[in-house]
Amino acid sequence: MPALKRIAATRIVAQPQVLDSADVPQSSLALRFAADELFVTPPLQDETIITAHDPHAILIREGGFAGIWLPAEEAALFLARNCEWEIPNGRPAFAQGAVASIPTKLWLEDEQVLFIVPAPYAHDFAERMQD
Amino acid sequence: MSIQIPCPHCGPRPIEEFAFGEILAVPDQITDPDERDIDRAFMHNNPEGPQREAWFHTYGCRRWVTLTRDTRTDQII
Amino acid sequence: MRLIVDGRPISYEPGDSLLIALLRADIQPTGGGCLCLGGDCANCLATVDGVSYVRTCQTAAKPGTVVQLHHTQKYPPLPQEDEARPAVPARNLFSDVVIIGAGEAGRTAAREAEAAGKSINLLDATYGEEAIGIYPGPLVVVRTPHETLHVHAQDEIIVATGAAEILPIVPGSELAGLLTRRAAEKLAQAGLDLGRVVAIGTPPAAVDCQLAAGELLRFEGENGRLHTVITQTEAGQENRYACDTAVLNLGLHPRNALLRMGHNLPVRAVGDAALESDIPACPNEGVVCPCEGVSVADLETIWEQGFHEMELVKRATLAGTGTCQGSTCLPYLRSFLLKKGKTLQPSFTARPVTRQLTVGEVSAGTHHHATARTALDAEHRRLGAQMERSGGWWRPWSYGDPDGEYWAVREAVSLMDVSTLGKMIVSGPDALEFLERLYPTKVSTIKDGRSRYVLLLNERGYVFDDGLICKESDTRYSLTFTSGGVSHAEMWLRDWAASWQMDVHILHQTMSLGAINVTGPLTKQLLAKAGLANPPGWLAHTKAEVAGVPCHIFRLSFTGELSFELHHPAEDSVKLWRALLEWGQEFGIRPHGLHTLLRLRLEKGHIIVGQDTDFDSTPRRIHHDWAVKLEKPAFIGRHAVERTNKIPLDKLLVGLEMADGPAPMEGAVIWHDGQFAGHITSSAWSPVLHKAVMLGWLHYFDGHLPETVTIDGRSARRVPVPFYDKEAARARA
Amino acid sequence: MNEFQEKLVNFKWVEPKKTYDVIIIGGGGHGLATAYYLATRHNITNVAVLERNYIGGGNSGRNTTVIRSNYGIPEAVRFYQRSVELYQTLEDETERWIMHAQKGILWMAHGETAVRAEKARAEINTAFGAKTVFVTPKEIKEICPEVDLTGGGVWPIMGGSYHPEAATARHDRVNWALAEGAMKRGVHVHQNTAVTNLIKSGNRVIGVETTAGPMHANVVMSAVGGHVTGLAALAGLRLPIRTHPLQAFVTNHYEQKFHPIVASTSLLTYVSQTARGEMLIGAEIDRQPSYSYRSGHHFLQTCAHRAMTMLPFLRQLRILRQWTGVCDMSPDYSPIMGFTGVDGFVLTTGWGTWGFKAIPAGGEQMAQLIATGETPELIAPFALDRFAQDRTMADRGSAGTH
Repeated sequence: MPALKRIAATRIVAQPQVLDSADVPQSSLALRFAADELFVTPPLQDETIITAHDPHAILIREGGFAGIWLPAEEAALFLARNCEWEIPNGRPAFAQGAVASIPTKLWLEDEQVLFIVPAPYAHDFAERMQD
Repeated sequence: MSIQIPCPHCGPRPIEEFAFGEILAVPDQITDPDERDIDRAFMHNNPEGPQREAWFHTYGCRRWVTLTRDTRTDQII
Repeated sequence: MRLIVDGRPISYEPGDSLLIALLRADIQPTGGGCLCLGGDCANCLATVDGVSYVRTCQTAAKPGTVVQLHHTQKYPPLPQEDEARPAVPARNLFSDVVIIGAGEAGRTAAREAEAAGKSINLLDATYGEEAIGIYPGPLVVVRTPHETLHVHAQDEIIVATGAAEILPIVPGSELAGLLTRRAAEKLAQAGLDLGRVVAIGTPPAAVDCQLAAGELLRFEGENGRLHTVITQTEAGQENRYACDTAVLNLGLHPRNALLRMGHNLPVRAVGDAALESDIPACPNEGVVCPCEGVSVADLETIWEQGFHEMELVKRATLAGTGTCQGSTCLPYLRSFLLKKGKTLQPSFTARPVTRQLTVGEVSAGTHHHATARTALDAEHRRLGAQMERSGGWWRPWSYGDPDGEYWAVREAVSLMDVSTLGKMIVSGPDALEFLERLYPTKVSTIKDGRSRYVLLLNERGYVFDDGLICKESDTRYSLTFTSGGVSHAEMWLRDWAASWQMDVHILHQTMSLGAINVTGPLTKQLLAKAGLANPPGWLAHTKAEVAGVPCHIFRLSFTGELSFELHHPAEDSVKLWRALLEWGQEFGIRPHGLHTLLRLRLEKGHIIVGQDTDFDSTPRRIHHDWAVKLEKPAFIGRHAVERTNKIPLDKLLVGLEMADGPAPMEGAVIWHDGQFAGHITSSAWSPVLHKAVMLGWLHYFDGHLPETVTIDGRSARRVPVPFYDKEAARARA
Repeated sequence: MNEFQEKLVNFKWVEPKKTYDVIIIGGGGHGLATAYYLATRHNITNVAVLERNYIGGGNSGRNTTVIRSNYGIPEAVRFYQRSVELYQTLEDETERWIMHAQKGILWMAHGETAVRAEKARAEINTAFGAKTVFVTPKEIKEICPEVDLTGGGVWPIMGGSYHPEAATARHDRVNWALAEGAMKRGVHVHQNTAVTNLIKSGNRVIGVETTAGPMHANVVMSAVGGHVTGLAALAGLRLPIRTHPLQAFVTNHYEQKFHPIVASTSLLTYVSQTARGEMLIGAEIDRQPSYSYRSGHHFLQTCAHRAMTMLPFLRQLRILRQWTGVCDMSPDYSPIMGFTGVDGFVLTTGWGTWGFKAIPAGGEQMAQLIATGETPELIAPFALDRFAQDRTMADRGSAGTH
C-alpha cells in the first residue's frame, strides 16, 4: 500500500490580513486552508512573525496530517478516477476538496503533486489509491 | 457530481462536500417571547422559492458559506 | 471468431454488433418484434456475460462472449455474484461544452463550439459511449464498455441524440422479420440477406424491395415468422404482400429524454432530437407496449374504468414502465389519449437512466464514508482488540477480556485511547464573552488552570453534547466535545462566532492531538515513574512531559477511578502508549476498551450524550439542572429552558438497580403497575457491586415518580446515582 | 394484457358541488383513506377530495411501498401496528387487489452498538404488539441467502432484527382502491383541481378557493404532502416541516426470488423485490430541502454502492429508472395529525419517509377525529401542539429507514 507520512507542520489561526503579509520562510510550504488558517511545513522556527501582529493567534505543532508525493502523471490519473471537481490549471497551485470521498488538500507542482489528508484517514486514502 | 456550491475560498464544489444549515428567521408578527422561542426552535419557512442558506464546507476549508438557493430548481442565485 | 449463444458457438464478422451476429445466425434475440438497431426498442435484449437486458444492437461482438437469450414471457433469473468481476472504474472529464451524439448535428455543434474557443467533449454512442442521464452540475453520466464517465460541463450540454423511429403496433408486430428503415439499411450494409422485402412508407436505401400501398393493417406469419404484410387502401380494400422482411418507415420521435430531464439546467437539443414528435394514428388493435404486453384493447378498457391521465394510464396498464421506458409506446399512448380525451397530453416524465447501465457500473468512483483511525489504531489491532465503529472512528471495543480490563481499572491501572475526543481552542479578546453565550455554565468563574464539565444546549433547550472548558488564560480556552459530536460542534461555534461578530479565533485540533486516559488507583505511581512528579489536582490541568512526550494533562474522571487524560501531539501517541504499557507492567497494567468503559462510567452514573439522552433531553430531564445557570443573562437555549421549566416534568433519567439476576438488555421496557413507564438506556452487571445497575427514562404518574418498577418481569428499584463511590473519594484520591 | 394490469377499479368522475360537509385537500393516500373511512365507518359521504394533479401523483405514487411497525417508541409501534393490520385486510374489505405481500424485514446491525439498538427495537416492538425478534448472522443467512455477511469486508453483519409482518403493497393500487371505495359511496374526488386559497370567516376556515371555483365545508383537512407549508400558511399556521427530496431506483425485471426486505441504518439503504420482479432500492432523504423533484447522480451512485455491500449480486443488474419524491419532514421524525388551533382546519402531515405504511391507520383515525370532533387516543400523542408543550416524539426507529 502507498505509505502516507505524517507531516510536521505549524498550523496557525490568525487574522487574515496577518496571514496575507506573514513573512513565511521562502523554503517552507505554506498552504492557506482558510482565510484565517495557514499550514506551514516544516514547522515555523519563529512564531513571532505571526504573534507580533496578532497576539491572539493560535499556533500549534501540527502532526495531524499525512501526505504523499505522486509524479504528476500518476496524480492526474488518480484524480481523474476520484475527483469530481476540476483541478486548477496553473502551477504551482493549492486546492482542497473531496478526493475519493476523503477531505484532501493538494499542492500541485509541475512535476509532482502532494496529497495531504487528515492522518486518521490516511489508511483509507492509501487503500483507495491502490484500488 | 451534482449541485455546485460556490465556496469563496475553495471554488465551486459538489454539494455533497457541504453540510446544510438553514438560516432561521422568526416572522416579525410573532411578538410573544415564548411563541418566538418556539418558532425559532421548531418552525420553518420552508419556502418554494429562494431561501437564504448556510453551507459548511466540511471537505474543504471548514468554514460557512452563505447563499440563496431556489428550492424549486436547486439553482443558486 | 465465435460467440457462445445459449451454449452453442456461432461465428461472426469483424465489426458486428452482437445483434447482427445473432441475425447472421438467424437468431432473433427475443423471438421477434420489429428491430430498430438504434438502441431504442426492447426487441434485441439478451443476457450477455451474466448481465441481462443488454441491448445487443449496442454491444460489440467479442470473441468468447456468452449470450443467453431472453425467452419471451419469462424474466431472467437473478444472477449469482461473480467474485472475479472487477469493480468498474470511473473517470471524470471536464470541458466547457458536452455534446451527446456524434451524428451530423452533434458534429456541427462541436465545430461551432470549437470555433467559439470552447473546449468540448463529444460523446459518440457508436463507440459505446451511452449517455444515461443528465444531472445538476451539469453532469452527463456515460457508460462505456470499460468504465463509467462523469462528464462535467462548464457552460452547456448539447443533446444531439437524433430521433428514434416509430415502431409498428398493429396485430402481428411481435413477429420476426420486421425492421425499421434504418435497421434494414444497416443490415443490408452488413451483408445480410433480407429475402423478399416489402417496404411500408419511404423504402430503405440500397435494398431491393416492393412498395406496399395503403395503410398498414396487420402482419401475418407462421411459427413466429412474418410471411405477409396486409395493408388497406383508402377505399377499404385489403392488399396482401407475401415477404420475408417488412421494412417500416412510420415517422420519427425525438430522442429527447435527456433534454427533458435537463430542464432548468443549461441543456439544449440540436438536430432531430429537437423535433416535435410525430403523433402516429393509434390503430384499433395491436400491442402498444411490447415490454409489458399492453394492447390497444387494454387501453380502451382502462379508459372505460376511468383512468384518463397519461400517468394513470401508464400506472394502471404499466405501458411505458418496461425496459425501453416508453420508446415504443409513448407516441401511441399520446395518440390514443388525444383520440379519447381530445387533448394532446405531454409525454410522461423523463427520468434517468435512459440507456443501459448496471448497479455496479453506476457505483463506479464511489466509496463508503471513511472511518477515522487514531494514531494508536495499529497498536490496538496488534493487541488483538475487537474494533468497533463509534462516532465516526474505529475504537477498541475490547481486548478480549472485558472482566480483566474492568478490574485493571478498579484495582490497578489501565489505559484507554481517547484520541477521538473532540478538541478545539478558542482564543481572542472576546473568548470569554463568546463562551458565556455559548454555554449554560458561568465561564467567568473558571480559574486559570482549571476545567469544568459543561453541557451544550441547542435553541430548543435540549442537550446535544457535553465536554470540558479548560481555561488557559483570560483570552484562551481549550474545549473538549464528544467524539461523534465535535464536527457538529465546530459548525456550531463558527456559526455563532460569526452571528455575534465575536473577535475570536477557533482551531479544531481533534486529529492533531492524541489522548490517552491513564486510570486506576495506581495511576500516580505509574505517572511518577514516567516522569510526572507533580500531577495536577482534581479538575486542574497542566502542561508537562510524560515519558519524554509533551503533554497537556487533565485531571478528571469518567471511569470513577483516579484518572489523568494525557493530550499530546498525535505523532507521539505510539511512543507514549508503549512507554506507559511497559512501565505499567509492574502495576498490572492493561488497556481497556469501550465495552469496559461503558460499564465503569455507568457505575458512576455518568451519562453518555446520545445513548442516555434523547432528542428532547432538557438539563432538568437528565438531572443536570446544576449545569445550567439561569442567572446568566444570555446563553443559547436559555429561553427554552425557562419556558419548558414551567411545564410539569413528564419523565426523568434515573438510576435503577436490581437486587439479583443479570442485567436487563439496554432498551428494555420499564413497567409500573402494568403500564408503560419508560425504557432502559444503559444497563450492566456491576462486578464491584454484585448487582445490575441501570440508567433509564422513567415517566411520572400523576406527578410522582414510581419507586419500584418491573423490568424483564423482575422488580427494580429507583436509586440515586452514582451507584459506586458516592463520595467520589476514589476519583479525587 | 399483463397480469398486473388494473382490472377491477372503476372510477366515477362527477362535477364539483358548491358545498360539502368535509373537504380534503390532497388526493394522495392519506386524503383518500380519510375519505374512505369517513364513508365506510361513519357514513359521512358528502365529502370532496381535491387533487391538483392526478390521484396518487405525489409521494403516494413515488414511495417504496414498505409496510411495517417496528418503530422505536410505544406510541409509534401501536399506531403503525394498527396500520399493518388494516393493510392485511384491505384487499378483502375493498375487494380490490393491492398486491399486498407479507415479506418480513431484516434490519442489519454492523457493530456492537447496532446489535444493542436492534435488540432494543425487538424489545419495544414486542411490548407494544409488533412482532420483532433479534436474529443471529446464521439466521439472517437462512432468511436471506443472498446476503454477504462480511458486508464486502467493510460492514460485517453481526446480527439484526427481523420483523416478519413487514409487507409491501403496490402504492398506486392502494390509492385507487381507497379512491374507488370512497367514490362508490358518494364521495367526490376532483382531479386537476388546485386549491388557491382558504375561505375564512374570522379565524375559522369555512371553505376553499379552487381552480374550479369556491367550495364550502364544515371541516377542511389538509392531506397535502411536501407542499403543506404553503397551504398551512393560508390558514395562518407555521409548521415545523421541511420538505426534502427522497430518492429511489429500480432495476429491470427478474425472476421473483428475493423474498425479504433488507435494510441497514448504517448503510442508509434498503432493498426489496417488487411483485413484478424489479429490485427496488432506496435511501435516506437528501439533506437539503428542495421541491425540485430532480433525480441525483450522487444518490444513485452511493445507494447502488451501499446496497451492493450487503447484496453483491445486485452488481450485475441493469437499472431501469430512478425517481424522486418530496417529503414533509418533522423535527422529531414523527407525524403530525389532528386539530391545529384554527377552527374548521385539521391536518395530517410530517409523513416524511413513513407515510405510505401509515395510510390506512392515518385515514381511519383522522376520519374518526372529523366524525366525532375528538382526537382518538391512538393519535393524540402526534398533535401539532406537542412542540410547544415540550412533548416531542423523537423516534430513532423511524430515522434512516422506510
